[in-house]
Amino acid sequence: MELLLGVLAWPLAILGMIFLIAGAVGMTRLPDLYTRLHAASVTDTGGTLVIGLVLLLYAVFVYGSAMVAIKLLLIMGFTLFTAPTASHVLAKAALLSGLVPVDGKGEPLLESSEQATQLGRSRPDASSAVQEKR
Amino acid sequence: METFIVGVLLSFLVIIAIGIIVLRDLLAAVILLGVYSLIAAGAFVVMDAVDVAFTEAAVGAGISTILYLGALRFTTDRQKPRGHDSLPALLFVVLTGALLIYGTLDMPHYGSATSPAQTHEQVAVRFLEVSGDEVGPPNIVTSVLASYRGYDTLGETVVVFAAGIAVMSLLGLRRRRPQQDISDDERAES
Amino acid sequence: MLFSVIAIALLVAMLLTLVRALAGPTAFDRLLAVNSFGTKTVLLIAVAGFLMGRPEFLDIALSYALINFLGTVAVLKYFELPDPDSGHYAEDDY
Amino acid sequence: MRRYPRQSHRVLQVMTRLLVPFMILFGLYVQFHGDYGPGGGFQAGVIIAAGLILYGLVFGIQRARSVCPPSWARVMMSLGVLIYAGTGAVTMLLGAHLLDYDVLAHDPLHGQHWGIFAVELGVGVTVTGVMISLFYGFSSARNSIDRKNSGLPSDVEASSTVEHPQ
Repeated sequence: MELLLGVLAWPLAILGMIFLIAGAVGMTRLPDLYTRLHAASVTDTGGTLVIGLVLLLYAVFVYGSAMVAIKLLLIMGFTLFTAPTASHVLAKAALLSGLVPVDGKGEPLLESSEQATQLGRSRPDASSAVQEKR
Repeated sequence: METFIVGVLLSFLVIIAIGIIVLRDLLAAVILLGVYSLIAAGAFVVMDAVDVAFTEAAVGAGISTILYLGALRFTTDRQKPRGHDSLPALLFVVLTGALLIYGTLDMPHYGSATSPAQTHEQVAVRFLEVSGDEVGPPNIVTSVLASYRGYDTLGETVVVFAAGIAVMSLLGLRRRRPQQDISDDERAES
Repeated sequence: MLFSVIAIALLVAMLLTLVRALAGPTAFDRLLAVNSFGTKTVLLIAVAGFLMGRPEFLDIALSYALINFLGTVAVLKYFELPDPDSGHYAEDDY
Repeated sequence: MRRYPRQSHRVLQVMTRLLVPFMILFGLYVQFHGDYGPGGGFQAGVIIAAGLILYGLVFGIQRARSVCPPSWARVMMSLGVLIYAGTGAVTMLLGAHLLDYDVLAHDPLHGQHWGIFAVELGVGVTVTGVMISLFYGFSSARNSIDRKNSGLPSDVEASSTVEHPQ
């Protein structure tokens, strides 16, 4: 039982840690907000889910407590919903406030911040009126 | 292991605090205060102060950010540039800080079994041993707060109430009538 | 052992996130860092509960998972023009 | 970076609709489970208020006001203190000291249970009321500085505000 738990839990935990650290490194190293967002959002949610799964294994098989398991599931569920929403809202707000995405060399991908604002608008007609610079 | 985690979290706190002091952008400072309370709550949990951590989690992450932002809306999010850094002021601050740190040397170590809180007339031991039979709740913090020290908590509730009244009287209590329905997008594009 | 390793990995990730929170050129970068930091704190609190053999602490992690979102939304609302009296959205507005 | 006129966030609205009931439910759990786990009236009040504040931030203050009118919040502020102090008064009327809950039921342990329940409820109601009132107060107070600093062209500013009749 112990062995089985270890065999299941360790790979999951290592996967989760890789997610978390990769996301954090990406957040420090990448050039602009949108790429950082891209690095951080998926890995955060994924890392939380995977490590939550490890904790869930322990909650079920070691502590045998249904309450702990339910709370862990709730935490995982809320993270699964709120973290992507927060990323979406963050990106949309950044576009609306006119933050222009840049590429690896630091060159802007849009002509002006007004274009970014237009892209951030939720109305389809407003966003289709803008095409990218290249 | 717990000591290590607490140490790392506390050093994060110091880094954040220095960052808050250095940054001129008050909005950034408010955002960093959110991180501060996150770290503080983490440290409280690892130190076993669960109820304190809960309060920090509930108040620090959500409500205090909103109140700070509300305050920023009344003023501005840029800090005024400082005139000049005066040397006597710096000396004074360093001296006060050194005195405070000197004062902490007398304090009992973290988790010490011989600290006055543990040994004074065996109060802590008494609560731990008798509160289950006297008051009931398994969470002794609740029985201390609500029963043994009910006067205190009554006072605290009144303080919260008074603070709410004070802020509302500062912000103005006027009622407002409902607005006509105009879609926000229409208004922005008109 | 397992929980200690996860906790250390979380602390390293938190440190890197903290760098972004302090350095981030725009407020959005800081906000992203705070949001991500919140997720990691939720995990750290949960892991710490297991590490100390008292997983009942998950209440706090749960409240953080719920409230962390609120702070992000509040800061983002700060960037909108103040329009306090007209908080009206049409139902079919997207 | 500049501020922008309000946009509606569909994703945020759907998520908020999902999340707010859970926040309030969790607040109630913290309120009534404080005897057994961490938490109590204060934390519960803050969490419930946070749920309503999230609703107000996403759907607009006007809607939050129709869910919980400011007058209710004001009543809640004082109601909580009244519940707390009233518990003390009841214990005094029953012949014990102020806030000595032993006399509230047939045996002391039950009395303590009821007393703690009432007192925590009082704290929770007050804190919820205060937090909601603070949010309403901060969000509805108008100010001119903000518009000056917003950095938008003046026509957008003018169109994004509605002159409201006093």
